[in-house]
Amino acid sequence: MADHHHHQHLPSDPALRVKALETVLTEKGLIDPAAIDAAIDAYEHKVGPHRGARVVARAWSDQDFKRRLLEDATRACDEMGSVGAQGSHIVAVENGPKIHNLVVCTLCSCYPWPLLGLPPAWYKSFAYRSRAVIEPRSVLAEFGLELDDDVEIQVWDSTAEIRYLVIPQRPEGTDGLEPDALAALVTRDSMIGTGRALQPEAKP
Amino acid sequence: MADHHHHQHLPSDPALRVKALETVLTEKGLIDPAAIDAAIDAYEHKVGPHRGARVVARAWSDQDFKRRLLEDATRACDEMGSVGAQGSHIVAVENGPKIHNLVVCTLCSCYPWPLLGLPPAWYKSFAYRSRAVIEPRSVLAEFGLELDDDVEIQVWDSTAEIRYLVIPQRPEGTDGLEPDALAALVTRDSMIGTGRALQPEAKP
Amino acid sequence: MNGIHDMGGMHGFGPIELEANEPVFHETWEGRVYGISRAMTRPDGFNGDLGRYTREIMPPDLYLRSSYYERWLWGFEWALLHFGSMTLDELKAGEGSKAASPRNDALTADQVSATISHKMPSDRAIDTKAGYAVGDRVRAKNLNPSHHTRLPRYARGKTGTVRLHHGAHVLPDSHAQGQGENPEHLYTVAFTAKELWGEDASPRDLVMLDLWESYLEPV
Amino acid sequence: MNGIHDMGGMHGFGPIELEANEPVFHETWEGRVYGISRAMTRPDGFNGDLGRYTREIMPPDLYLRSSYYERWLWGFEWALLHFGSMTLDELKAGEGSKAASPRNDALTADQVSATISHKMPSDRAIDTKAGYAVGDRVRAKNLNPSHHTRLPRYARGKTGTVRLHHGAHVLPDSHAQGQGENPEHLYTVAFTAKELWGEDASPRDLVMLDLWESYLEPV
Repeated sequence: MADHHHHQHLPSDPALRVKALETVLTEKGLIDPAAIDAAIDAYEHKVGPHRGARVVARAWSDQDFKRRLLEDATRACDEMGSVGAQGSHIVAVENGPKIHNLVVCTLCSCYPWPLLGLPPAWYKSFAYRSRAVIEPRSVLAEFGLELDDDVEIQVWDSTAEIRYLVIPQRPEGTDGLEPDALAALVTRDSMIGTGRALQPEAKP
Repeated sequence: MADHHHHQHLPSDPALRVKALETVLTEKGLIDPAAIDAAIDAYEHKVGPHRGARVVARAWSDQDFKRRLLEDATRACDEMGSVGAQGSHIVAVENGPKIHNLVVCTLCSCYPWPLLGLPPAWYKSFAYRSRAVIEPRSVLAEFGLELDDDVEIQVWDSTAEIRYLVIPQRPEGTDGLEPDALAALVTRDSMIGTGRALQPEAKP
Repeated sequence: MNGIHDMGGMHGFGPIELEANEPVFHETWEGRVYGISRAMTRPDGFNGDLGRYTREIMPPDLYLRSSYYERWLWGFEWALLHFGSMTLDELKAGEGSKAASPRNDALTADQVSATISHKMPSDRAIDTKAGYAVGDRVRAKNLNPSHHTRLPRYARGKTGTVRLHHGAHVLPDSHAQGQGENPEHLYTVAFTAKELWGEDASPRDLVMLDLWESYLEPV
Repeated sequence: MNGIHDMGGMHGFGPIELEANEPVFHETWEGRVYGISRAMTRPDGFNGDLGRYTREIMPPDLYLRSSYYERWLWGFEWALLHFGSMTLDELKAGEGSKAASPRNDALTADQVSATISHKMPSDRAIDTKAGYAVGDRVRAKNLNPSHHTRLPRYARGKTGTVRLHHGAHVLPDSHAQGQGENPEHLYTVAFTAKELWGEDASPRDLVMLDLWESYLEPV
């Protein structure tokens, strides 16, 4: 049994603590260190916001896919292999000229891993968790996003296993761009709602 | 101007911090260290729960004083010289067989200094401040006070400059005791509501 | 402000630790902090409501790992720096700038006992009539100011009954912001535990809070 | 529980600190914590809802001064000690007891990528009909349990409109306590900012929360 103060018997340096934990688990056959390496590698190099960006770019390019995405994002993302751990139920919400969606998890830091990878530090920060629901406009202003008063903000507090993906507005001047070129404009923050999609570079 | 992180430029040891503060204030003529000594002495040796106990003992012994105390405790305590800093407005609340009063300050640690002196550490603790209003019965149980279900608990959260004094129930077997002997039965905790008055020692 | 200090109703702080024969001050420096609070010449603009606010704006993690008198110390440091009674460089050096000529009006030791019995009433005579009477049903408004307030989160939106009327008192929300005393009628309002904490709460228990007129609305 | 983790609507945590070109893990040990969470053989009784709860029961001051992966580490330590996967003596020594024969069924490196795309749906088929339909007005109950819940304090007692119905999902309150999945219908409920934060809030903004049937009552 554990009380709530086991840490008082352990080093304060988390690196030492993790090392001890990994060693104990390894010796008991409860973990294979090579599997830890593989999990780190996967989230450092394979699973990231490019997956969500592909979904958004396809929605921008393919009206039928967009309709399916808004109707049942879990199934639509599954088509693209972007469903899985911490993202088994997905809802996509679409920004427009007068509506802006913003995703937060006030109680912990729920985040659509299969679409965006692991969350950035600011998403997990106490400042973001506490403020996004009570003062979303001042939060967005800190990200450089000043919204007009007539824009409605919809904040999604992820209190269950539903994970939210924001479909940002498609930038002007992107007609005819291929999905890969479009995906390059879709930033991580634009899919959380703390940013907009990038403008395409002006052509010479 | 001060930001909210001035402490990062100062020692973490509060003893060193206070020493620096006192020295700066003294050199600027904003404080006289002998006055600090005098204030410490006053609250260590002069102002304490014996003052509130005298008020309670008199209320137990003198029905007319008790009536005045319940009607206007500020004036009644003033008669006994027990009004002043952090106790300029006083309300007395009386315990009975079916009613139990408990005083807390959830937002800081307001306390009737002129009647009880400075508060004990538990009164200022996060545990007491957080729990007294939501689970007073389990709080009282930790003080050894198990109340019957049919006793109504009235918790007073001191959110303004009104300070609350609990008049505990007078113990059985104290008929004829002089006020000084009665006052010796009135504990600090009994005037906060986390205890009862003491029983007089059994006579041989 | 919806700060860490507003902890009424929180879980997770563990049991209440009792100490037998507790001293008034556990450490010498604690007494010095308390004595400073009683004896120092307060800068213009400082008042007791602002003093509470200075402790509320501590970084929340620092608030939770600081003791009571550490929080007081932090608040005094903040206020004295904020109002220019001293500079951070002076505090870091632990000595006042030699250039300034010291004041000579600090409280003296023989004046201290008078301050202990010195009343500082917060009630004020105002012309506005009280909006509520004892026995009235009232609702605490759902206010979420970012500044100092004495309406705890756990009572907001809840309905209770006026138990006492204390006349008009200085409004902390205004006073702590340096916007004047703006006295308002002050009431003790009784809320049932069920109203505050839901159906699982004790059917008999009450919680009383002292709430100003502008915190309340009629039901 | 009304814990320190329930911080929606709090003031005092300062500005949001942004970091350009942020790495996935800032320290090597953070990656190890994350990898352990993905690769370890979980003890019977452990589930994701309990995992969240283990971080909520951290002492509040420790919670606030710990980083995200420090809180994860603390929670895993707590759970593995609680369920007897290891002892505190083993953890202190940094080595498993020699007596026990190790298991040989831990996840291997080549199995990791399958876990990343492995769906773990929390929806369940139940016989109970949904109590609410999209468009219904509902009130979040004023619940204050001392155990795990996903109904934040800021929404309790507030009235909103059902926006989405997700079918029935595992109830975290029950699951985290080891009392079974007890699936209930799950709804996204839209609350106006004015309802949540009072008259000074933006007239246009909404906050949506995912709330289970037993968190709600009809209006």
